[in-house]
Amino acid sequence: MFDFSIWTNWIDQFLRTNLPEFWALAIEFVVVGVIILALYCIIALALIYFERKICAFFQCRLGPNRVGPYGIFQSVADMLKMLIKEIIPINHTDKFLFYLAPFFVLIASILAFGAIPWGNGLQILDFNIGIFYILSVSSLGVIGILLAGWASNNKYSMIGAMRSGAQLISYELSAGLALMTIVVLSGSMQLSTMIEGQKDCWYLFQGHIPAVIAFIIYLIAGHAETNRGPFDLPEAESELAAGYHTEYSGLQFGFFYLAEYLNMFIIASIAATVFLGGWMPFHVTGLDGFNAVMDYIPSVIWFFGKVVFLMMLSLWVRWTFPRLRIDHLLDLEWKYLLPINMVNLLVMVIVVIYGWYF
Amino acid sequence: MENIKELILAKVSDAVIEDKQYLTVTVKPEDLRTLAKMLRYDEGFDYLIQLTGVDYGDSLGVVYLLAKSEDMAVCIVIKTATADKENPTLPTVSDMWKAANWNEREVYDYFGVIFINHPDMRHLFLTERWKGYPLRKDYDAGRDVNPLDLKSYDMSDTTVSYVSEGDGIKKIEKNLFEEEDYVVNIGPQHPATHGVLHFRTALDGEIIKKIDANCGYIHRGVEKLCEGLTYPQSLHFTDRLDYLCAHIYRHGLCMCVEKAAGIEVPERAEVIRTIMDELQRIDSHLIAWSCMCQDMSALTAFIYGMRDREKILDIFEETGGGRLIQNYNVIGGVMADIHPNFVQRVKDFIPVMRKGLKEYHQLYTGNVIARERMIGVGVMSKETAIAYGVTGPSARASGIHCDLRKMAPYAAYDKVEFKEIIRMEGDSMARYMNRLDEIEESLHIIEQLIDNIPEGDFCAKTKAIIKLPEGEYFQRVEGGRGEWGVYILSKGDKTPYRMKFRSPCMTLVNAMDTISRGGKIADLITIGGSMDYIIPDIDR
Amino acid sequence: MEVKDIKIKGISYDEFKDNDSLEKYVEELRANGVGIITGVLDDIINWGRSNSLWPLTFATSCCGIEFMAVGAARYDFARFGFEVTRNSPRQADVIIVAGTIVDKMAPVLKRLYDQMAEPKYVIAMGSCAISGGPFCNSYCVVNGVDEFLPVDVYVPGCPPKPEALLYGMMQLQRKVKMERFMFKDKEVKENE
Amino acid sequence: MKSVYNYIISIFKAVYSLAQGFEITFKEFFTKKITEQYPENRKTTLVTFDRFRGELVMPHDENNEHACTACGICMMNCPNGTIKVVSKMVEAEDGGKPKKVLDKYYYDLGKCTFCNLCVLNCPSKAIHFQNTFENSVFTRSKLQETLNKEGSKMREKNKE
Repeated sequence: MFDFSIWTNWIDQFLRTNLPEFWALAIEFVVVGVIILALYCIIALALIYFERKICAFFQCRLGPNRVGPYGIFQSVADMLKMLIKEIIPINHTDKFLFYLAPFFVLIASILAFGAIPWGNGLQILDFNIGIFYILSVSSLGVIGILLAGWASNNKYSMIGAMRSGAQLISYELSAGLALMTIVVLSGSMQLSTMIEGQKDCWYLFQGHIPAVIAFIIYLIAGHAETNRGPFDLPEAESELAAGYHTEYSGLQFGFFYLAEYLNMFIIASIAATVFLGGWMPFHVTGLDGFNAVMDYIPSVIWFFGKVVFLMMLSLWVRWTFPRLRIDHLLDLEWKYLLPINMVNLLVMVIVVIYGWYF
Repeated sequence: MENIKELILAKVSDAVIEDKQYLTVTVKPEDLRTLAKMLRYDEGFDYLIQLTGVDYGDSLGVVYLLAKSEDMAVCIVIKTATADKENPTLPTVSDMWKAANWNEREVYDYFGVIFINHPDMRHLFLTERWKGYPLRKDYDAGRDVNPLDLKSYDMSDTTVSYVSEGDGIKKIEKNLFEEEDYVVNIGPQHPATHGVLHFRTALDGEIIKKIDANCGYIHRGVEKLCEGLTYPQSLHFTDRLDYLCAHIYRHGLCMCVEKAAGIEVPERAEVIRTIMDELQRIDSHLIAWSCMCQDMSALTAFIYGMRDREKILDIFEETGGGRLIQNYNVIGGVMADIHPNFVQRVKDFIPVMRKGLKEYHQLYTGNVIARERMIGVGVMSKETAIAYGVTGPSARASGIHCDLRKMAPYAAYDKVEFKEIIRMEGDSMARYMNRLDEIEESLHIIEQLIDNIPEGDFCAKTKAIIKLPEGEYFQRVEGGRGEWGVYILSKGDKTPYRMKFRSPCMTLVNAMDTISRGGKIADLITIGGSMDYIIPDIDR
Repeated sequence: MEVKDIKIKGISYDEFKDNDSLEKYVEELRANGVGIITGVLDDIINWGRSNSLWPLTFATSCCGIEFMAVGAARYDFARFGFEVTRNSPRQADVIIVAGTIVDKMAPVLKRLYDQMAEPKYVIAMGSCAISGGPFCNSYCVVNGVDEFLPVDVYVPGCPPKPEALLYGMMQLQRKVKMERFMFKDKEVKENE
Repeated sequence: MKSVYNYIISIFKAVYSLAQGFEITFKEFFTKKITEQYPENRKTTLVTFDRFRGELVMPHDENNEHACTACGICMMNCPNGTIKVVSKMVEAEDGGKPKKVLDKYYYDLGKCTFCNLCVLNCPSKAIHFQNTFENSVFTRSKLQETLNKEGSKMREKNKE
């Protein structure tokens, strides 16, 4: 397995030997920041195109195919348009909060984005409480949504924001507990350690039944956290026009739009990292030849492959089901997911204590 | 019916009873309520089908068409008129038939007749600033009286009612909403109102406390326009009322004129009309299904419905020359003979639709989320449905037998056998299922007719200028959303003196407030989808 | 850049109707001292704008159903990049006036148009929106939305076929490509 | 105990119903798409039915002659004044009675409702609906057409 840390360490060494530590660090920070932002944009644009195409295929139509070959430049065109679109100043809004809200949403997703392990040795932030960090920063986004709804001074936005608050806070619990189940199994909260732990067998298989249940619950709760259908109540197009971002135009709306897609990516990549071994290839104990072939595929490809697979699942759900009603949404969380999750956590603890895992 | 005549005369001695198309009773305004009470509570005429205002020249009158919920074919007509054209007043019947509520407001809009004791005498279609009463014969339709005003005005939050007190009439104003109500505007531009309807919804959190529906955002004055046009010319308006039932509505008006003028329609035309009607019904129900799915955010289901509908549109376009609005029926038959490919295309379509239906059930009907959102939501009891005069699939979901194709067969409906779909639950799910089941029945009807289109003319020879003999003519047909009716008052000219269309959707929207109270905002959308109203049909 | 250089996939310049109006429009812009599309940057931006015209979900009557049909599988305006119909006027680029506009609705439509963010376009779809259509003699129907909105493209039909609407959208694309970005010449139109 | 049983059963039922939906969309993902690619298919697979009414035309033959007698029946039949027939009186060449001939046949495409009454009632079959639909323009005045061509004449009956 190629370790990208050879490169990164080399750059680090090179800078530190030639520059004072302050400057070396400063350059590294800037470079990393630029890389994150660039990746963020590219991934979001790719995802928008990806979703439109997939959605079209589910709906027996073709999707974008006139802008560039197969329409691949469609989202670029959208971005260009969004960039120059007028941002309407609106009377009777809380100006400061109104302009702050999209940044909040964006920053929350960028913060979580920074902690994702992309490949072997390619990880910007590797805390010893990595999972905890991701959970906490990704839930910051709800503040942005609440602010947007509140500051817009629009009744649709207000209802959307209130729904969003209720929804995100409830589903945060399930997502957290589902990840906690795997933390029990792995014994660590550090993402890199968790990936190392899946060298021989992914946690999904190691933890068998309780891990599978946790995986499914995490997918549901994570999907709900991204505010995408069938859990798109804060936007609820047919009820609330455009929900919390009704009053936003131009680039500000673009921020919400980007963050929505990136959140989907982040949820998928966390699920891939925690349950499916992140960039770790698929290994079967005993079959050394097979494992060697698997190792030959670069780790980044493994990571993206898993993420794309999980996102396909998410889109499949999105384009198949009708939207839930707010009380059913909360019922699902508090009456089904949470109790099952708690029992599941207990089962996992027992499994780990008795060593009944692979 | 003889029995009824005696009963009426015993109650109201100076009533004038005539045997016309339906039994017609003319009474003075002060006797109206006595007669109405008797017919409503003793004789079981619990359906107010139509309420039409008429300007007779020297007096302003109202024509009521009543029916029985037990047998929709039994009808009676009440007529009354007031000679006072300055301050015309008539007693309200909106306490007996809730359906009269909006209809009387419509009459107030058109003729300025004030209904005493009516709870909410606001304008329905026109704005509060409108001058004059457009359907009065002396109204000058010039735009200088009511110029286009682009300023946005606040809407009035008070309801007005007029109560007779001693000799005079007292005006009472009430607030529509309470002080602390959180009122959300759903519409006029809103994705889920199926057009430009305006619900002002008072909310308590997510729970709906009250809905005040506002219409008239697409009030085009069709009835006034008809008065200036000949019968063949006025046909093209019916297509544009409920554009999803274009063919059925046009069929209704054609039949009314044909009956009045004594035109014999060839059998071939009758069968073609029936087949087209049923195709149109499938089309209409498919849109209803798709839009309901879209309202509940299942976009994929929406697109599947639209996909299968395109096949019907191809059939229409090939034979009738238009996709949505075909202009295919003409007085005396149909405009052109069926296209040579017609039969084959219809035959190919039937299995495709059957397969599609199976798919819809699998994708959507069984889906736990959809079921949870539809079952028990927006329950419309039988009594509510009758009181508001709701007909069509929505009423049949509340257990009312009201299919005019069965009750009062027209065209070729007496030659085919089909089931009337009745459900008892009255919730959104029942309305939804009724529509899908009716598609199945329509396919069954088409199957019986498609191989048996008789040879012959497709259109009867008619005179160049069609004049109807003096009199009143009613015709009722079963549209996609309920009973559509046309009332023509002719004075023997080539143009009608008064033409009125009975809108099935108006009753549906009128009932929305009652059935969606206590539900959530999301339920309002679901109920709206399951009721499936078309706004231009209401506003005319 | 000359008018003839504007290319739309699938239809050549000469096959389009009403090219002279487009040429006239360009000349008017020039006469008013506006440099027409000068740089590569403008070209790129116009390419982006013309390929991402998001319509507002707005429909009053029959034409609305055909608008829905254009969005559905058989005609699929997603292929052009028009697929993201926005329910909020703030995020829409083009308003397709589909259906009759009556006196009571006109202020609402005007307000919707005012709520949209620049650059914004108007398509009048169907006879009713162009001239009042079947109802043009009525006492409360607006005889054409161009009485109070600057209409960019007229799509005749009652209702127009879905293909006709797509054709109209392509006409609009051509017009968008003519303009210098950040400058929507409304004044010129009002002078007409 | 019963309630617990129901609880578990309800979960499985729900999952089953969702799986049914998945099945449909999954199948659809791989079936052939039905989209007609409009501008690309203009010359190949695009079908516009003959009877489709796209715009009113007045056919002229090779001698630039039409069949319209300027009787104005179409104008009378039109429900909303889409058609305007302007006629003029022309002195007959042989000095006989002056004859009414067509001067201008105005037709407003932007107003037409395509009800077909004009064509149905035309006694001389001078007009018909054509199935072209690509009529979008930038200016409204472009939709007001004059159907008779410049310098066209009425076709003489005896020529046929």
